[in-house]
Amino acid sequence: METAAVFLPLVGAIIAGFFGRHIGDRASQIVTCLGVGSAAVLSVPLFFDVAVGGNERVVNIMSWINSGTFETAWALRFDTLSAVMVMTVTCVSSLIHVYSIGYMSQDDSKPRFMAYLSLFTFAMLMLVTSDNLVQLFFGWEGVGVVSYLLIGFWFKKPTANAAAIKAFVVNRVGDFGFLLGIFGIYMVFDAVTFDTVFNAVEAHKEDTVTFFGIEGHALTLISLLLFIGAMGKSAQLFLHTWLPDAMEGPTPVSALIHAATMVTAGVFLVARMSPVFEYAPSALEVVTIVGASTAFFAATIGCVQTDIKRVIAYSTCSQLGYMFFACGIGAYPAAIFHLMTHAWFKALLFLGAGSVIHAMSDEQDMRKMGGIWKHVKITYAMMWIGTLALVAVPPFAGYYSKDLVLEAAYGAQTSVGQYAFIMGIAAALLTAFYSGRLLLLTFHGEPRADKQVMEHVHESPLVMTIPLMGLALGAIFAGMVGYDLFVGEGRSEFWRSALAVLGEDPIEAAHHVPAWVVWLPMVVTALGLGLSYHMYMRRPDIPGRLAAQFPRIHQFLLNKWYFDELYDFLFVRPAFWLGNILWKRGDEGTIDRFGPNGISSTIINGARRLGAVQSGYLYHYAFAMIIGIALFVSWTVVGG
Amino acid sequence: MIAATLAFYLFAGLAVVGAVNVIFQRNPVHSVLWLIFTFFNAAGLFVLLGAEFVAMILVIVYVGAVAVLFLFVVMMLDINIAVIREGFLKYMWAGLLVGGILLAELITVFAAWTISDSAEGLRAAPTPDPSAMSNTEAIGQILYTDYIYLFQASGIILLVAMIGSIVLTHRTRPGVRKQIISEQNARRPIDTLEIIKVESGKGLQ
Amino acid sequence: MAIGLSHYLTVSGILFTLGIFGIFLNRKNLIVILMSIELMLLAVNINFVAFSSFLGDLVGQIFTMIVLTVAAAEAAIGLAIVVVFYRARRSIAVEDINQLKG
Amino acid sequence: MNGFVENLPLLSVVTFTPLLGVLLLLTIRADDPEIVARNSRWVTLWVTLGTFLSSLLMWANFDPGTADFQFVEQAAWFPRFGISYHMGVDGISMLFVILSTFLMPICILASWDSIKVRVREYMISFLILETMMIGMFCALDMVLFYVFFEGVLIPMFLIIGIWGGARRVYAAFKFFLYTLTGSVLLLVAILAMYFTAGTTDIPTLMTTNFPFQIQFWLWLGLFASFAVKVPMWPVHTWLPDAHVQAPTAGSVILAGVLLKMGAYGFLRFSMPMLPLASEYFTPLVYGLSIIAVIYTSLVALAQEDMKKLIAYSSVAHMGFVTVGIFAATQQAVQGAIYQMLSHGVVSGALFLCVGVVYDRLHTREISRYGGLVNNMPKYAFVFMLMMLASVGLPGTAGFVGEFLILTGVFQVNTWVALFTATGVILGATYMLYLYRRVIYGELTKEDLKGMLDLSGRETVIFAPLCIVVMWMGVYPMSFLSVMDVSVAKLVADYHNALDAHAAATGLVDGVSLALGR
Amino acid sequence: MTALPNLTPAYAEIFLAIAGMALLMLGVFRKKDPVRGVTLLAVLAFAVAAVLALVTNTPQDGISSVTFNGLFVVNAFTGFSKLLVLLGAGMAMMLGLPWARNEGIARYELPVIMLFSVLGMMMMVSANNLMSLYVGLELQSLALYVLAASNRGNLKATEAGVKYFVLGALASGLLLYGSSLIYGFAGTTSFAGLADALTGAQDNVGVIVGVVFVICGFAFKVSAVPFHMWTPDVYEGAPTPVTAFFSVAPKIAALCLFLRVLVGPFEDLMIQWRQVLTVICVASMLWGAVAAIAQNNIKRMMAYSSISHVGYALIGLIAGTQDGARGMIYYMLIYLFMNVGTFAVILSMRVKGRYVESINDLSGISKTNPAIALALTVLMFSMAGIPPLAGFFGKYFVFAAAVNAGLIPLAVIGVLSSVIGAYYYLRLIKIMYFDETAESFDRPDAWTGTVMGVCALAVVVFVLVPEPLLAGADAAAAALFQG
Repeated sequence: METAAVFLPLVGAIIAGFFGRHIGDRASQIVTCLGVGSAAVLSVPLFFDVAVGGNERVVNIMSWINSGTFETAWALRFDTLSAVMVMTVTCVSSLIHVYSIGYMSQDDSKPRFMAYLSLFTFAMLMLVTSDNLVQLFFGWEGVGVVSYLLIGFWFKKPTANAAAIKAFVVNRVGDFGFLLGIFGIYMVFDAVTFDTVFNAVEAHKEDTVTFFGIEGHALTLISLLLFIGAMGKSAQLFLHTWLPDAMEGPTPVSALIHAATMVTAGVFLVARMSPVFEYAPSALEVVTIVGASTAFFAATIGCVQTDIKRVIAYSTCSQLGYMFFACGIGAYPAAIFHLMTHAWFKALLFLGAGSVIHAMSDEQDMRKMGGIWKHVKITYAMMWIGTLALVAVPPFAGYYSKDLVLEAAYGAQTSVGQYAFIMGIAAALLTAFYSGRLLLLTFHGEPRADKQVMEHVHESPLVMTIPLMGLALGAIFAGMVGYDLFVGEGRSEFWRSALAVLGEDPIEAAHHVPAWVVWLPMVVTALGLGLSYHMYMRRPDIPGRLAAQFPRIHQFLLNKWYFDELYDFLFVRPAFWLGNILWKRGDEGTIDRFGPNGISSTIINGARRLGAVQSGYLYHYAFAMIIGIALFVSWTVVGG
Repeated sequence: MIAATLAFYLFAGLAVVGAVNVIFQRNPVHSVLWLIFTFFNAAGLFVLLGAEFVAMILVIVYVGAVAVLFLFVVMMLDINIAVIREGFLKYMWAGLLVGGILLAELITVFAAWTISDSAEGLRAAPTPDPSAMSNTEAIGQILYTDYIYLFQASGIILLVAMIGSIVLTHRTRPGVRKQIISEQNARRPIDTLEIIKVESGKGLQ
Repeated sequence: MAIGLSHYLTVSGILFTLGIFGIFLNRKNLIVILMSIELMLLAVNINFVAFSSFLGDLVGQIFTMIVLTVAAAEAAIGLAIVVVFYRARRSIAVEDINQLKG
Repeated sequence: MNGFVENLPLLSVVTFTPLLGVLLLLTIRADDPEIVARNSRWVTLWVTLGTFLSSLLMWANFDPGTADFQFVEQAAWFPRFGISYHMGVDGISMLFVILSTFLMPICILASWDSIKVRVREYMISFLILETMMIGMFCALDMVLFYVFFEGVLIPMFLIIGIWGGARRVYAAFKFFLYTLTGSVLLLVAILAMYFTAGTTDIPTLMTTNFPFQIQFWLWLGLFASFAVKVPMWPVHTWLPDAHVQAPTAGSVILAGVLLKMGAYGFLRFSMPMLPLASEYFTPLVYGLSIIAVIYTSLVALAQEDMKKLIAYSSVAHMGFVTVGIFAATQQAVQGAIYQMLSHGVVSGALFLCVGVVYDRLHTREISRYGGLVNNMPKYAFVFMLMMLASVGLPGTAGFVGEFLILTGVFQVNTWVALFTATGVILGATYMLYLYRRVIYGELTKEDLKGMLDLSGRETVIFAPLCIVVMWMGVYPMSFLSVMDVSVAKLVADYHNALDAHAAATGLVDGVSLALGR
Repeated sequence: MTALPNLTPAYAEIFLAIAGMALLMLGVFRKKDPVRGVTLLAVLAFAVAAVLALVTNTPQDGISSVTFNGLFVVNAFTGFSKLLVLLGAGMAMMLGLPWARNEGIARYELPVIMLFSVLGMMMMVSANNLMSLYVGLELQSLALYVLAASNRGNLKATEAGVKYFVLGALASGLLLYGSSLIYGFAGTTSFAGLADALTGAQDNVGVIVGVVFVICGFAFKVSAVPFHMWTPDVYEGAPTPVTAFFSVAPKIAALCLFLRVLVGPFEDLMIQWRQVLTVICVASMLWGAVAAIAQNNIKRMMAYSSISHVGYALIGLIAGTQDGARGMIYYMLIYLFMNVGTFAVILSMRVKGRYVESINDLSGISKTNPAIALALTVLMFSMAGIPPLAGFFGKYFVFAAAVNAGLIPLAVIGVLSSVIGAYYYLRLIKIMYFDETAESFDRPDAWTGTVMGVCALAVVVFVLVPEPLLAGADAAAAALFQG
């Protein structure tokens, strides 16, 4: 059952990918949906068996890389953490599969798309069920590649191709850290299997190592390296630039990858490695700060973006920040809880946005929307549900998880915790604002699209709206249902050893924070929503005037804090420039010029000169002989 | 003793003068004559050294054969008196330098010439007492016995020189009428004579 | 001053050097070069005879005779070559011998 | 295992079967060049397949449980010089033999249509090349090794020069003279070894303790040759030229096997025979390798010629290999060998990919392509797979080697691992960039529109490559377990030698102590 | 009346001398086409002489036997050397026959002269005394002068003759002068005596100068730098079969004699002659390799190539050990086949009945004359020293000797210059295979084809069965150091 749950999507992907052309579009869609769907169906009993029933296990498939003491195997690890992830992933993914049937109905390479989606699901499942770091890395890279493929799915668009490469390369930067982290783990623990590592972590807690000339606490250094990987995948500050660009892919991709699953892999990694992170408090502080900063930073950008998907993308980025700082303060259950709820409502938002785009004839710019709510009522309703969940209005899912995260941050009673709390509150305000802005701009007000488009605005087919409704159910109830299990009183029985917390449990602290801390998020949310209503419904001229008044700030935000430009200037252009220089000046201008070509031309010159010595005149020849003998005789007489 | 010394310097000096002239004479005929002159003086030195047979051979072979050959060729080729061409002096200085160094070194070496201690015992053919046996006889004693190999080999060398010279220079001139005795002897009447019966009244047609 | 071995050797050395000179300083004609070669061989002969005399060994004189014989043969061959060259080139000026080079 | 196989001089059979093929080819008599060409192709294909099968037979009978040389054959050759015909394989060399024999039929198939002139000569060159390559990996005598090592130059020179591209003459000469220059110094080192140790027998030399002073010079001699072959920076410049100008199959063999010869030399000679010098020069190797990885990756980024780009990527990948070898830990060395094997398959396949489009359009300029996925989906898939393997995606062949190397190196020197690992990022960049420019985008160019997807023959070429690439990524143990014991012995011997030396000189060698575990 | 000297050891030479004279007579008195008959008989005579040399030069009693009052010696070394000389000469003569017919220079005297030249070489090789050395040397040289100029109507040939003659005479003058100085010091000309007398003569400048002169004379004969200047011109100018002959027989003979003299009588002066020879050797290797690159005439290129090869062979000599001697003999053995084979190819370069010599005439012949191209390719790779061809092993053996003698720098220079050398050998292959076809060659005649095939095959199969060839060379080297 466990194995089937993981590998069924792969089977679907292979069938659709290799034989899609032969079996046809419809069959490919059915096969992949069946694959993922049955995995989802299987995942539910699995979840109950493993998480609730406490039946943790590791399924060994076969050995993978063994070399000396280095051993990894293909193995599936099922504990609460992976069970939660498997269920979330397969459920969300199967809904998105179904949705894609409708959304991609106009596309002419449907089997390929479906195959990618399934393949992605498989990779994600491998990631979450891995029982060692290397297999985790396999899944990690696997999702990276599939996301590359999916972002670049419309390969004819140059922007899509560029975005795909960017996603992969930026992720690689993160992977670079991740890899080094794995090496560090192996160096310290002589193993990369989770169980072995976690069992030994106590023994190695005081170890120091020297990495890159820095002598330091081993676990801290390792944790930081791993976190670099997590930052890359989860689009945290500095390595976030790929995520908004990734919106070049089809919307279901954005929903699946850039909201629900893949980007959460970083959070998952930190949670998975919590036994190690727990022994590295300074690393955790870094996690908290980065997470908190990202939460705020991404939210600021989200406020000014005009592309509907980009707004949601930045929102994702921001929400991931929440999850990270939750991890950073040790509230792993809260992080995972938020991860889970976020998967539902963010997928819902994306798919809803996709539905809007579908309705608007592939228009993504919110400035060209507005006033369509009457035409797309179901979508409209779904978007509202998603938004309410996102901005954490009770009793929607986000409320349970996000508020808990904030409370935990406050409850941590540390300075970084306070920082996280403040940033989280600020981000919550902004979240409410841009979410409201999104809804208002899209659905309300005067229609800004041209007539032709408006005439074609229509509700999406059932195959798209039903998954929306499914997700909406999750967005509404996931928080309520999961609260007790994940972060309630029974949480330690639920998580068991899957998540480790050293010292005081921050969740416990979160349950005992002052009342104002509990209410504050709701207040700022209301504030944000109100502000957006004010600015975009009542006084639609304000945004323009604000932008005119503070052009710099607006530009700064609009240009995403100029990160792309900075990286372009710092890395991309120098790399190409350097490549060219090294090639033309280095290889051709120096090595070849003075090396082979230089030597050979010297020799050829020498040959000509020797040819000139061979003048053809007898007396020259004789003279050469005489000089020779005179030389040798002199040498003998004088020197010898 | 003095006479011998004087004779040495005379012969040696004249030989050197002759050699210089061989090289620097413009007219090749003169060069040849100077060469003969040098040879005569060298022969004189040989006599002083007690090698009269070799001295005679030198005169006979060189003056009698080689030098005449040279003269013959010089005359046959009818070579004009050459003019000294440009660049000669430039090379001469370089040449003089190298040659001078070489000569100086050789003379230095010769000035302190020593003979191996074992040389005496290693002699293959010690010179017999001149009073007992003349130089010519002594050479004759060994040349055809101990050194028969060299003698024969020299013969082959001369043979090769002969064949070589002929191969190189001999030309069959098509236009020259030569008497070929064998052909004359082999000539038969039937090859050349045709007997024709002349019918009377018609004559030969 | 008694005339010793060194004197003869010096004479031969001078003749030898002159012979060498004749070969590479000569621009006039080939025949003089051949004569220079004869001079070199003469120098060698003087050496041999001188050594023969001072060592009291007849081998030197035998060697001289061989050299003489060979020198004669060499002269013959040399002159023959000069003649064929002259026939082909219509000149025996040393500077005209420069078809082959490089 | 039956007696027949045991009594068979299996290595000689594998090595010289291609030469029999040459004789067969020479017997082809026909007036029509077309018929000669066709017969030559088929004969060569069957011969190479036969060789491959016999090498598989060798694999089947190989005992991975021992580090000793197996299938050993020995016969007198130049007894006066102590040179014998000594053949044998261990876990390190055996897989290279398989790699060579595996790639060869693929090369023949790849040349099926693209080589139109002098087909018979072409096939003869390849068969001779195969003999040389296999022989080199099997040789257990240094002179015998050298004979094969250098002998490779002859067919390769002709292959590049006769059937190569526009600047083939320059490339062929550069290739030949560059590698020859390195190799002759190896020859001198071999001679010096012979006179120090009194033999050229490799197993014997492995147990010989050369004094450090001698090791120092011998190592440099060996290095001169192997570094050029690998190629290491800065003696790599022959490679792009040779690759670009060589015909497709030539590039495949160049990248697939010939580049391995240098690294194999390090493994077979430098490390076990000259451990002290190897350790002494390790920083040099690290430095050059790191430069190679970063420098050539950047250069690859700037390339406008597909083959040149892949050629530069080969240099970078081989930089990983040299780092791995000299890190001298079990993982690093195994990773290096694995990387060589996988690079052999992957870069070979990438060159074949270039060859596919080159056969159709006769240009390798990247800008002349674009949007090929539209009409060549199968091709795009294969290219994608190989590109990802080259990038080192887990689950493909490229990952295992790279990962093991870095794991091993990290244990020894974190800085080196750090810099080397940047190659992972840069590698992804230039490969994806290449892929994007060639495969993705709109199909706008007129002449591209008529291009057909992979033909049946091409599918047959790529299918085994794809399978192997996946297999090597998913279940590397089938290869790793073969070399496991041999590598363990190599590494252990190496460190033992260092320790013994340290003990003898009274110096405590930090590195080897740290690795004593 | 002294007893008749023991003629047994010299049977081969005596036979050859008599055969030469008999053939001369035959040529004179045979009316119709004497050339063919004389040539074939001369080859036959070589074969008989080779057999005789093989039999007589392996003395039953042991090391070597001496006759003619100690002037003449035979042992395994001389036997092997003679074998090489006869082999080279025989093949060159076979190449000459079709050439003479095609060029219309059918003169029966030339094979006879060549035969006498070979006789001179054999006498040289067997010389045991400075005098016998000199007569042998002169016999071969005089014959060679004639051969060089034998195409007397041709300006280039006569010029080659003139140059060769003048410089050759100068060289033999140097050699003689050196001999006289040595004689003057040691009081003897016999090698055995010299070996005695020169023991402890390291300080005597006079005798060392003499040795230097002798070395320079030899250096001329083997065409080593800086006494090599005649080589390119003579190789280019002389008729091609004669060049083929030049490039092997006299060179091998001179080298073998050189070796015998240096490790025999001059052995105790090794430190002195080694310095001089090292300079000569290095200069030869490099000069030959570099200068050949600029050549366009294939014969000229081969001249430089031979200069370079002599440099390699001298490495073995400089080592001065039995290993070195062995290496040098191996080298000459292999060089013999490579060179004769190459000249066979050069003699196949005929376009419409006319011989061509430019390297560019080879362009594209791999298409028109694949067999010739293949043969030349094999030979060129072998010359470049690329395994598994024989040329590699030749180099291997001399470099091995050098390394063994501690002359690693020399070996390094050697291998590097072989890389330079590889360039021009490759250039020929490039022209044949990579360039476009110019004109195809006429079909080579049977003689040339056979020689070419045999040589190319020898170069290829050497790697498989080196033993028979090397066994003889080995015994030869051993004899040299025992005797």
